[in-house]
Amino acid sequence: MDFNDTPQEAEYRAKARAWLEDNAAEYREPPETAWKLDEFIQRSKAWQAKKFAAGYTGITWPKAFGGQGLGPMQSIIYGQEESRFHAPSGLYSIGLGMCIPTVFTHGSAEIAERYVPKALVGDEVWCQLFSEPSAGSDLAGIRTRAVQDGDEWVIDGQKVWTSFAHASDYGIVVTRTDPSVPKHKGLTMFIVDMKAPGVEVRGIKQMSGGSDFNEVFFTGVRVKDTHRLGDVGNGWKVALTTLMHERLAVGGKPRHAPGYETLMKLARGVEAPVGGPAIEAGDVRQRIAQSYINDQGIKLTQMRALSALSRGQMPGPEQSISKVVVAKTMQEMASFALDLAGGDGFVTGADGDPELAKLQGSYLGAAGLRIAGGTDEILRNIIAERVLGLPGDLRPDKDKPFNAAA
Amino acid sequence: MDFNDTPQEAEYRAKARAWLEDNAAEYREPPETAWKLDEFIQRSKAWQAKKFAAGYTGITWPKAFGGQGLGPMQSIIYGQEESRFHAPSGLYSIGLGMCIPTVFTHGSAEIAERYVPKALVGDEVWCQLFSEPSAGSDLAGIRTRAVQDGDEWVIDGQKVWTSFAHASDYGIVVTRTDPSVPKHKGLTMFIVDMKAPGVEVRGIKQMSGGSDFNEVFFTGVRVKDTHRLGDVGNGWKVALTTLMHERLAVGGKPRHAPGYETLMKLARGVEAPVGGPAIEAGDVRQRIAQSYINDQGIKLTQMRALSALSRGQMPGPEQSISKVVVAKTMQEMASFALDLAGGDGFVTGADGDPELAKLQGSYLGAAGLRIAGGTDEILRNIIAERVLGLPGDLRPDKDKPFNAAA
Amino acid sequence: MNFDFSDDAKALGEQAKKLFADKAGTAPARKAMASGAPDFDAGLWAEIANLGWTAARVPEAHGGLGMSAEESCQLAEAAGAALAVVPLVSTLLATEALLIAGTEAQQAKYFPGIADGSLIAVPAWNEPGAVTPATVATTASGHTLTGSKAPVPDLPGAHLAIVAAAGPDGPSLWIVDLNDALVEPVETLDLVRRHGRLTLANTPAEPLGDPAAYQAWLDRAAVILAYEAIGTASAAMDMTVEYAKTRIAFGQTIGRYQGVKHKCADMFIKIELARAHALHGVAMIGSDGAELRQAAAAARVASLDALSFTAEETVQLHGGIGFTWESDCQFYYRRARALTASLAARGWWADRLVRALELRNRAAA
Amino acid sequence: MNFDFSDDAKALGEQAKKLFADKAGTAPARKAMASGAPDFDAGLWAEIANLGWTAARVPEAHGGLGMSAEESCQLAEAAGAALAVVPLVSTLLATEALLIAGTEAQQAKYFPGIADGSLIAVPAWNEPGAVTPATVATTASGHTLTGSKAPVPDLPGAHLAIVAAAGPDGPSLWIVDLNDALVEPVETLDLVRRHGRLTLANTPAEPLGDPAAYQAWLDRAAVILAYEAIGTASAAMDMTVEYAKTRIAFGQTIGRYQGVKHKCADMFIKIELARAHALHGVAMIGSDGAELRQAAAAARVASLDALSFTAEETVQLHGGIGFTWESDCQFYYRRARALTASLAARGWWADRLVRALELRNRAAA
Repeated sequence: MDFNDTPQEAEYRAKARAWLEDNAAEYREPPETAWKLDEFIQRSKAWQAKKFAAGYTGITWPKAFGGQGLGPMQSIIYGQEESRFHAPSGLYSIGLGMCIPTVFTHGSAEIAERYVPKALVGDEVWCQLFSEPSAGSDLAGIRTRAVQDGDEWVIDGQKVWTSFAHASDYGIVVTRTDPSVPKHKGLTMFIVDMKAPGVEVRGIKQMSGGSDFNEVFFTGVRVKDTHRLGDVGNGWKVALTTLMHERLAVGGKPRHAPGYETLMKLARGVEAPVGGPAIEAGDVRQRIAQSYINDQGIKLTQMRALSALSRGQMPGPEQSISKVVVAKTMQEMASFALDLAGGDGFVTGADGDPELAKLQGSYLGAAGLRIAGGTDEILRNIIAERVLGLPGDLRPDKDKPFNAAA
Repeated sequence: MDFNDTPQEAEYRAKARAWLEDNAAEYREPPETAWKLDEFIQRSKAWQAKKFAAGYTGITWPKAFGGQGLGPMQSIIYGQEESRFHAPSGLYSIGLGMCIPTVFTHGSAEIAERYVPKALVGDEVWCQLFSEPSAGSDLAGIRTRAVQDGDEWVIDGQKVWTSFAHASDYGIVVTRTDPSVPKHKGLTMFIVDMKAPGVEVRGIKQMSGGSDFNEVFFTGVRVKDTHRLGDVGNGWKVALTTLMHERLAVGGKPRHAPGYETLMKLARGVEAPVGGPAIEAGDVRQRIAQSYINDQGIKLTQMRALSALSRGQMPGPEQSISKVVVAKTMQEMASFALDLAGGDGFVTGADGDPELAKLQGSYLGAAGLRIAGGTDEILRNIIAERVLGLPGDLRPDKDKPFNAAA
Repeated sequence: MNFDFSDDAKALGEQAKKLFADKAGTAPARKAMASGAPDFDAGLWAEIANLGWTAARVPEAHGGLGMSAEESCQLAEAAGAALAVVPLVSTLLATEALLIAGTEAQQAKYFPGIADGSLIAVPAWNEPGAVTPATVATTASGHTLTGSKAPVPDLPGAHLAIVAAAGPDGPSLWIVDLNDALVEPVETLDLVRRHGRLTLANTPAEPLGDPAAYQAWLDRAAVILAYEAIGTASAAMDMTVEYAKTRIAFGQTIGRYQGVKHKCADMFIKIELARAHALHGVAMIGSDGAELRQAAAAARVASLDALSFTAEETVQLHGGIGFTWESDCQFYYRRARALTASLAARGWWADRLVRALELRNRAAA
Repeated sequence: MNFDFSDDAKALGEQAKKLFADKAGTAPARKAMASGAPDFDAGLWAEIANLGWTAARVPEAHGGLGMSAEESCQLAEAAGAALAVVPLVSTLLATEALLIAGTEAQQAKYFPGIADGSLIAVPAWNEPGAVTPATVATTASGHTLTGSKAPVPDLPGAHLAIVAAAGPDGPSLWIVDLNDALVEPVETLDLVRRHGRLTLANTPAEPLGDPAAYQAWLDRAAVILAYEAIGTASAAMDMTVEYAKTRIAFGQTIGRYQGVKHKCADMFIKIELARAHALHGVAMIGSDGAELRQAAAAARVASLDALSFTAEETVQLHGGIGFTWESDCQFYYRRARALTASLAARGWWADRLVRALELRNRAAA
């Protein structure tokens, strides 16, 4: 048992690492001030084109769609190596990770030919338009309507929590095309042109101060029937395949989020509530141990999953615990650490300590992470139902026509 | 603001205390070895008769039923004073606390006249027959049937968790008299003679080793219609009034259960996981603080309720938190304390330490206390629904005929 | 048994809740969050002073109403629930210090201004680098102080500070006229309540009459702040319960799910435990009771636990919308950090509680 | 990336699970609980020896199969899941001590008997009055030991004990032939597994070859016991999940209620976290890795947390029936205490984990 690459994996890693050393040198250090949106998009496009040329995009996709036809381990290895740099690759993660696989799985050959190559090379950016204000955890409860008009559909409604909507050229959108049938059955998925008339994008400011998401309003937006993904009324199943791609993206601790090491470092520098260095106090040590167990436990759990992939097997259900542990651990650890730091842990801005600012960011961000991509409650339901086989909650609306349910 | 009696309360307390000093002297110390059942019953009856003669039974009951017609504070004050002794009063707590109030509220005048006085003086012992193997949290799901036969009813079925069934002369029993209507509507309550043919009592041994409860089997037990309590089909409402009396009995920490003081004492004598005396370790101190907050918090919460009673008001909803806090705190504290005690905390019997034995008993008993009289889950539901006004769980069986529900 | 607020105190609390329901709450808090907004709501402050709330705890001899700590706690709870953008709780805390430790002359000098609202007083114990109220580096030399105090709640806009400085037997309390000192705003996680840094450089100051009063003041401050935290936590719980009654997911209101309703029940449980200890604290202040130290510490710990749990799960149970800037959830989430910073975090108070229990045990032995 | 058990180890685990499914489980555990029942299931033990499980970890040179710690862990997990009434885990722990610290002569003397099942060996570190493995009062004088060891799992019926005694540089390990010592049964909270007291009064003993091996043995023992705890916790979870699928209350199976299902999910989460660390521990044993100390401590803490939570909520989710003597819930509830006592509670191991992290930091600095 070891944490080593297989010879093939090691070879791929060495190649990728060498290429990155040569080509990502300018991203070795984080930018001193964050890039503005324009520069971010420009750099993202340039970086994506470079990766495409070198064969580091669509690593697991079929060659027919411009992919490399390699296994998930190669994709993960490239990702690990790239993450040693600060290259701008986030702009494409949803488009290439979720949207385009849906497009080439459920779209016609013509549609795939039109959209996949340009997405892969990075010329066109994609976003995913699923959630709505009244349909968060209950995604199938969406209300955005699409009404057929000849060989076109007319879309009206509002989407929310859309990443990079303002920078996107196209999106995949779930709509309700038949409100007279039960809610899972009346949905249809389309490709929508984000520059089309009637599409309006507004940023959402988060509690933490950032604006990583958007609201998108559709007013009489017209989409050709050729841009439908899957059958009319089959949108729920199409959306599930999209989301399956999301779930496969193993979600560990956000890259720069403080972990148990941060708490240890802080505890070496401050006094304990009981007096003496905090690092020597029993309660602080117990908390460090718990943070290690959660942080490192998730890392090791991910290695279990990677080992399965490396062996050509499907990862076990254990990786489903990742986000629910990570988000709550971040919140608990940050709260405890800020407590330890006294008044300084509360001061922000120019007067604040940069290390403590990371913990403050983590405390604010964790509140969002506990919700985004499935709340703690939904994730526990999923573990209980899909892993342990417990029955689902009662759903009084399940078989009722959508427009007759509460 | 103070914790003092009003002058009237102080007078009542002084009188009760003086009477107890004179009459309960033999119960000043706990018995060296626990009384056997026979002796317990004999002593209980003698003690109850003494209390009756002195006017310390049915303190809050109307004088018409042999009570004293006093307020709840008098009843509580007498209980506080009696609890300084080790008098055997538990045999009557369910009968006089729950059964007989139901009898005189819902029974005919003849029935009340027949049963109330003998119960009050202690000649006849009562038990309550509600729970069943398949109806614990969901009490209205009981299956014990009563079928009318002329002016009698014939009862068949099984009850469980009945305290003192083996020592009881009579019981109140909830039965299903109409399985064709929704479950809350087909119930009827009766008085049953526990010595009647067809009544069989078996002890239940608990996980903790004790046998405080019984199963009671009914096979063709005949009850006269005159012994019905409330209308046919109205048993659910009758049962609710019985249970209301249970809820009024403010449930704090069991009398001799270890609390934060126990943990402090233990922590002064053992080494901490981090070395040094445990009482000086940060994690141990945090746990002591938490135990104090929960133990003492519930005590103080009860004092808030008593203050309301003393002022002639209804206690607020805060007392509903009592059992759920007490039981979990007992379990957590005992587990932590046994951890601290090392291997000695695991040894029982003749080789065990008597102080640690109390913690072991508390750890085992707390598992039962978290269930008895409403599980943690049911109690949280009750707080959420009755105090906070949140809606009830969906109940798919609510309006279905009992015999058609799952 | 008379373990409850007096009818008078309750009536004042009701009056405060009513006024704040009209004039405070999350909408004014959002306005206060805007940059350039005034330090506090001067109109509301004038109204408060007019109603005699700042005078409530001031002795009658000095122009006040001579009421008890019960009234201060009722006001703190109402202010906490409404996130009221006024320096009321700070002034109540400073009042408590003057009351227990001020000389007759000091009381005569400052209480009339506090009573009529013209003098805003705040306590200042926190220092950069200090993690507990036990660590005070500010030094006294003659009748001057030197050191730095931050973050100090409600400092911008205040006139007087009750400052902790190192003394021979632990920290002691001094009065500083803020006209004589440098006050600068400090940004904090709480975007509504203003905080500041007080820089003392041989700044004129006068010691309170009783130098040992710091510890007693901490106890009283803990009780009053426990009520502020209870008020804030209760408001967050109420908002969450209301949301859970109306928000629908999977065909039913989310309040029907035990995952949601059990968390709401836990909020209630934690808040009621905090109330029990806080009430114990008020009772001990009222009776100069020997259990004040332990009651105050327990109230502090229990109220912070209730507030942080409630604030965190308030965001959580609101789901995505709860994490937006537009949602009111953030006020509670951020205020939980403010109230923690305002008088040291739970760990120090839990240790103080156990020390109090140990002392009592030793005394009993 | 190859972070998983070998196929061989998994196959052995499957074999063990299969045998225990037939021959062990809660029904035999209930029989073992009866007073007068034998110390362990001799028939099952013979079968185990016959299948080579006790030989698995013994070097080939000494009549064993020379397998890795992976096999020991698979066996421990299966035994833990089945509550198997055999001294298998104790013998595996003793085997590990002989393996890492026994001299060639000691190995040659004892391993063949361990391998063929005729020699039951148990570790004995616990002492009355000791709260952690760091406190050992048993003294050595020449080749004799004096002291008392209790509670020692599986001691009644064992032939050999690996005993911790105080040494100049901390505790060290000794071999005691139990024919030379006084062994008495000791009652414990676990009514299934037998425990004993070992009284040593100038009892003949021989030191293991490497006196410093005690700490290394603790690490390995922690990993093996983590798998036993994971096995027990998983069995309790499985039983609870099955119950939640069938028990009906308020017209639906209780597994539909989030109050129930979220607790089951939490059991799974805690067990999987424990598995991750325990697997890290096995990997470090296999590679003599520098991270063994931290991995073992983390595995110990995480597995005890998983087991105590799962055992407590197993009773809880079974409701009233779960608290009866007739229910199988009590086996898990009581075994959780047994596995805690078997190698010190979580607090000590959490501290040991942080010490390991500090050492690594210092080494890296």
